[in-house]
Amino acid sequence: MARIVVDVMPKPEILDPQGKAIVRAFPHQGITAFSGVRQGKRFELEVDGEVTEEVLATARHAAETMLSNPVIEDVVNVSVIDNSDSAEA
Amino acid sequence: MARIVVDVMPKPEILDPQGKAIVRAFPHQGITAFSGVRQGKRFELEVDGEVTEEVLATARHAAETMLSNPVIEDVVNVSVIDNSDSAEA
Amino acid sequence: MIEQHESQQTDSPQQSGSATQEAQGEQQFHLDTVEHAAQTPDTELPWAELGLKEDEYQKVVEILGRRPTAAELAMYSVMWSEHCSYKSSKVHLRQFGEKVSDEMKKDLMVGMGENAGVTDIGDGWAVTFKIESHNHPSYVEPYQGAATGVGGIVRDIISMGARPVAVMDPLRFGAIDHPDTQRVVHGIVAGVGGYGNCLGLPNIGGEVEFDPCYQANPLVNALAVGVLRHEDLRLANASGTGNKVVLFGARTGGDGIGGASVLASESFDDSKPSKRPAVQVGDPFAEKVLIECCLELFQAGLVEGIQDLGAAGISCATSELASNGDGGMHVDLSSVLLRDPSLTPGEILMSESQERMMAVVTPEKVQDFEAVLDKWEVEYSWIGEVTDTGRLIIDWQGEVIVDVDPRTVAHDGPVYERPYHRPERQDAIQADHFTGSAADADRPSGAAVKDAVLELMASPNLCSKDWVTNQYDCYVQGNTAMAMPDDAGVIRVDERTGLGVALSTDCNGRYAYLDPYNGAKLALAEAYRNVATAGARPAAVSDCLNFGSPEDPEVMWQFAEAVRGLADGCLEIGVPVTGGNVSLYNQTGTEAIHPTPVVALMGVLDDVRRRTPSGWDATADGQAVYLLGTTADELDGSEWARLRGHLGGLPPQVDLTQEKLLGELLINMSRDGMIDAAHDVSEGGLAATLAEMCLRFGTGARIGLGEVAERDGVDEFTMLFSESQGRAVVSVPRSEEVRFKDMCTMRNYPFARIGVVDAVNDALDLMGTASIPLPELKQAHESTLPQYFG
Amino acid sequence: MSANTFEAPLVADLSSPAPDAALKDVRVGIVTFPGTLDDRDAARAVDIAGGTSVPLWHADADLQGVDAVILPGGFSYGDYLRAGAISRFAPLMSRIIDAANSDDALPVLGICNGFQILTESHLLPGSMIRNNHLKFICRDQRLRVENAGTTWTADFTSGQEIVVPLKNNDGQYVCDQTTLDMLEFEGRVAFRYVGHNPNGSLNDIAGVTNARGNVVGLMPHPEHAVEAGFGPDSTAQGQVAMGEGTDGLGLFTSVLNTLINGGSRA
Ligand SMILES: Nc1ncnc2c1ncn2[C@@H]1O[C@H](COP(=O)(O)OP(=O)(O)O)[C@@H](O)[C@H]1O
Ligand SMILES: [Mg+2]
Repeated sequence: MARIVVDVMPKPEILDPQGKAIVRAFPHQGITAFSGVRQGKRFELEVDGEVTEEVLATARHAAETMLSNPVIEDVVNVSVIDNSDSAEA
Repeated sequence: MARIVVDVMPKPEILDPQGKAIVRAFPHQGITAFSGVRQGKRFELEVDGEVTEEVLATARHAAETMLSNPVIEDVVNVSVIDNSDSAEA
Repeated sequence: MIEQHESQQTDSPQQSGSATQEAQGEQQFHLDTVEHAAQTPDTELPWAELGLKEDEYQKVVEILGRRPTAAELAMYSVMWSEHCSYKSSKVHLRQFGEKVSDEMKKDLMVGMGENAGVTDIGDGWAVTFKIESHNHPSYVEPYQGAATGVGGIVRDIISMGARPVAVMDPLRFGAIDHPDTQRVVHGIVAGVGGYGNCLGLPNIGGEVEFDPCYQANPLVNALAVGVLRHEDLRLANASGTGNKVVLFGARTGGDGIGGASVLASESFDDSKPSKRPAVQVGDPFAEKVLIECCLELFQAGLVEGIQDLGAAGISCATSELASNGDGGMHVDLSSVLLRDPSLTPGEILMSESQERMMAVVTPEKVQDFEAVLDKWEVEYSWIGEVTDTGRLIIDWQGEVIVDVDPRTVAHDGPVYERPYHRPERQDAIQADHFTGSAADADRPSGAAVKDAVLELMASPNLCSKDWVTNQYDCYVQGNTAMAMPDDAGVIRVDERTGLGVALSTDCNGRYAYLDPYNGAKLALAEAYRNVATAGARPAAVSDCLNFGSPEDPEVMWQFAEAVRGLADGCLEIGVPVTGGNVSLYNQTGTEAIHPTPVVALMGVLDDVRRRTPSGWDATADGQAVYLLGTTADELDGSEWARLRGHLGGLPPQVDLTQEKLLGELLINMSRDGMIDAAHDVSEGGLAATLAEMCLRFGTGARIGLGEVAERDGVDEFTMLFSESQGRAVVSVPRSEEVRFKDMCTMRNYPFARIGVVDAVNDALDLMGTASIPLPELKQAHESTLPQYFG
Repeated sequence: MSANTFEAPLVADLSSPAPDAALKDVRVGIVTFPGTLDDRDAARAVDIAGGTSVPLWHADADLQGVDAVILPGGFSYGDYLRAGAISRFAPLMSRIIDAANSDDALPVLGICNGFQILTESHLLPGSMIRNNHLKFICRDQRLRVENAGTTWTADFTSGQEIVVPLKNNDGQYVCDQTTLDMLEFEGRVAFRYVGHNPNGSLNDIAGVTNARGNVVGLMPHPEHAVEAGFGPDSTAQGQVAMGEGTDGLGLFTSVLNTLINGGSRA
């Protein structure tokens, strides 16, 4: 079994209330290294057979039409994870 | 400006209602290539200066203590994105 | 748009700007200062792209005595837009202020024109409520559009000095089976809930209607109601020379200025992002914090004047605050906290970023003010002060970029007398009655009435709205005495006395399509009836007028007629309009939506524990069921006609004197304990009313309509499905029947005993015709929305 | 009631005043975080039950000597990141965690968002994820009190049913199998959904308790079923007049009575 990763992020010009809340909470934990946080989504799509070009194209299509809302989000990555047991480290 | 990416996924043994809903919706869109979907979170932490080992350690610490809940989630990736303008493609 | 503009206008300020920019080194933008504008009178500005008409632009030039700067142009263009200036509707809306009696003004503390009207409800308490549309944004991005719609109306309420206590959401969608309806319904309902639930405001009612005329034009109207002590009333004015002006809440980003990105021509910096988000994303958490923070500020008496930031952002807030006060304000725009540092001054002035407020604070209270904001971790920046110059002056990095009389921006916008005329087809529409039409071929009778009632109660517009309303928190704050699915939402205002308010929003767009004048009156009548059935004394109206394009004379006629009807109606029934909102251009191509003048009515209850539920429960077993009012053949525009695909003829007759009489009866009977349940008759007729009353608590009734049908001279089908006005069904305890009948007789209101509550048989038994088992009725009523939306 | 009530248990000399007056002396702190919604409702519930509610602010470092604490419902920090995730780090939470774990076993009740904060703080096991139907849901919910031995359930009997409102986005209780077995074995499931599992929670779990029974969390909202006229339309006994359901009151009387009758059951 292989997996395809799709990463979706809020568009840069769009307000990201979640990221905002996190970055404002950091200092209370003594974390000051980060000037901004944005929170997006990561999808892992499981493929039973082989990841052909066609499957990848389908993943890209799904990413654009279903996994993201193009009005407020960008698909920033569609790629294959090879090892089936653990995600990239 | 550099960015650190933190990826968090629901633990394999924990139900993922959102992923489940997506994989059930796929066939209605004619998408049949994927046997499972899991939805996690992707955080992008902005670093104003350089990404030192220390900053990376802070990111790992934030990932483990705040950005994920170890009862239900795993941190699957903490890494640096180099180019500052666009995410990895 | 930007490229186009730049290539077209080689002679534009950019040219001279480039030179200046080089000279200034660090300066990122070419600054179109007031001084520069005076020196370069011939510079062409993109007024057309910003939506101004040529004569409007000329008027700006005339007012200023020179060409406007880019920033001034930004302000005038947004403030003179239809949305902000009401330029097409103003001449008609005046009637709401003119057609009022002294009696109607008695309890009015703040009338139309402010952020929201304020009504005195006694004991030192006041209530403010308002309804507003967010239709277009909700079609583009349903979740965020609906969410920010709720957010915006709630800020209007805060800006009066009130604590918001509830929201409502009248919604209109396209055909239930249209593919796009899924997206729109899911997004909008989740958005209304997502924002309202997170703010901790109970949702206490609304509407859901499906009709193809709203395809690609869903209506999202949002109502918020707030309460305040009389002394806490705040108004949007900036008075007291030397007082400080503060902007607080969220940072300013490029939200809502997508269409106006033409202003990017102020800039020469190519790296500047050309894309401004067309969609605003709401942050309900930020707004919740803002509410609590503002209430703490009010309580400590730390603000003199306050204004929410909605449409037209800082342009609107500064010009309105200034023109309502001593008439002058000096603002340094460079101190505005930005989310996107690449914004130009014009864009900052136009930005519609959510969750922001502007306040005026006396210098000695600045420190205390800051302490409260710090406590709530709300960001703020002091951006200027009140002056006595009569001018609104705005600086940007040390240069004056705006110097205007604020009244000319906020109040002296253009006023149009748009041409209108009665559509030619209106006569034909009104002549096409349902009764006797092809659609009226098979009237059910006898046992077939059962299936007819089941079909009606399962239809998209009469089915249970639980799928929607179960996604809304109606409990939060602990003061909800009644909510969905009852006729009105009821909120307790004073925990000691039980004093409270009831609200209902209503409109039947089909009636308004057949006859906009009477359609508006019918909307008022239904809202009035709903509030009165709940046992509350009607006190104030707010409206949200949703129409097509005002540039279409036939739509404009619908609008003019509806406003005239509502204003006349309010005068007849004696309840003032305290504020509202107009949403025009709701159309796709040349097809306008049905005229949809939504009426929101607020009433007062001395003790909310006495509110009347819209159905009977098992303890009412054996109580008598009475119908108040009479029934005529009025099936035009009805739900039954809709089921048969017919829309024509004339809507039901509306007699507001009768409605008022009915209202008084219902209120008095409720107060004196003569009725245990009351439900008005509206869409779907008596059939729907009886079905809903049985379903409310799952308790049946035995009903016989023969006698009353004979009295009214109609057949049983008409009795059940006609939508005649001025009717309500009540259940009366046996011990109260004599008093009940006496009161109806004394007031000369028609009444008829039509049956009894029956807790044993678990059915709505239309005796001699059909018996409908409640489980079957419930199943039909509750399955429709889940079946379509999951 | 001043000073430190944990050192000087209320029981000591409260025999003389009438029981009501004694309840009044029990001070229950209600914590407000930014985004908390049901704090005033929880305070009202405590007051209706006869106790005295004390507002507490998340950023303070002082518990003001309260005898018990309620973390009310709402969307603290907008439920951003995860429900309860950011609030868990509030200064007052450290105090509450310490006091709950101390020998004095401060009674703590987490309702909805409060429950989520308690799991994020690891005062209670497991966690809540999105409802299985992915929608916010507001409904009157039937529950069974499974454990009447906690500080917050002592006025119920085990197996007793109640009806209280439920309203949330993230109400699906999850935990690993070992934890689940442990909770069931030790009788630490405090409340279970009856009739209808509204969100997919494991084993129909609606609320759990810690081992000592002083910390309890549940997703449904007992504070919305304490005042006749403003609650659900039914009780566990069946339908009542509109809004008259007050089945939630028991949680609030439980803590008051437990504190008066001998402190927590540690
Ligand atoms: N979008 C909505 N939000 C909240 N409540 C709603 C909504 N739509 C309908 N309701 C509620 O459902 C009930 C039935 O609606 P409706 O048939 O339009 O009422 P009525 O005919 O009395 O005006 C009312 O209590 C109404 O407030
Ligand atoms: Mg009604």
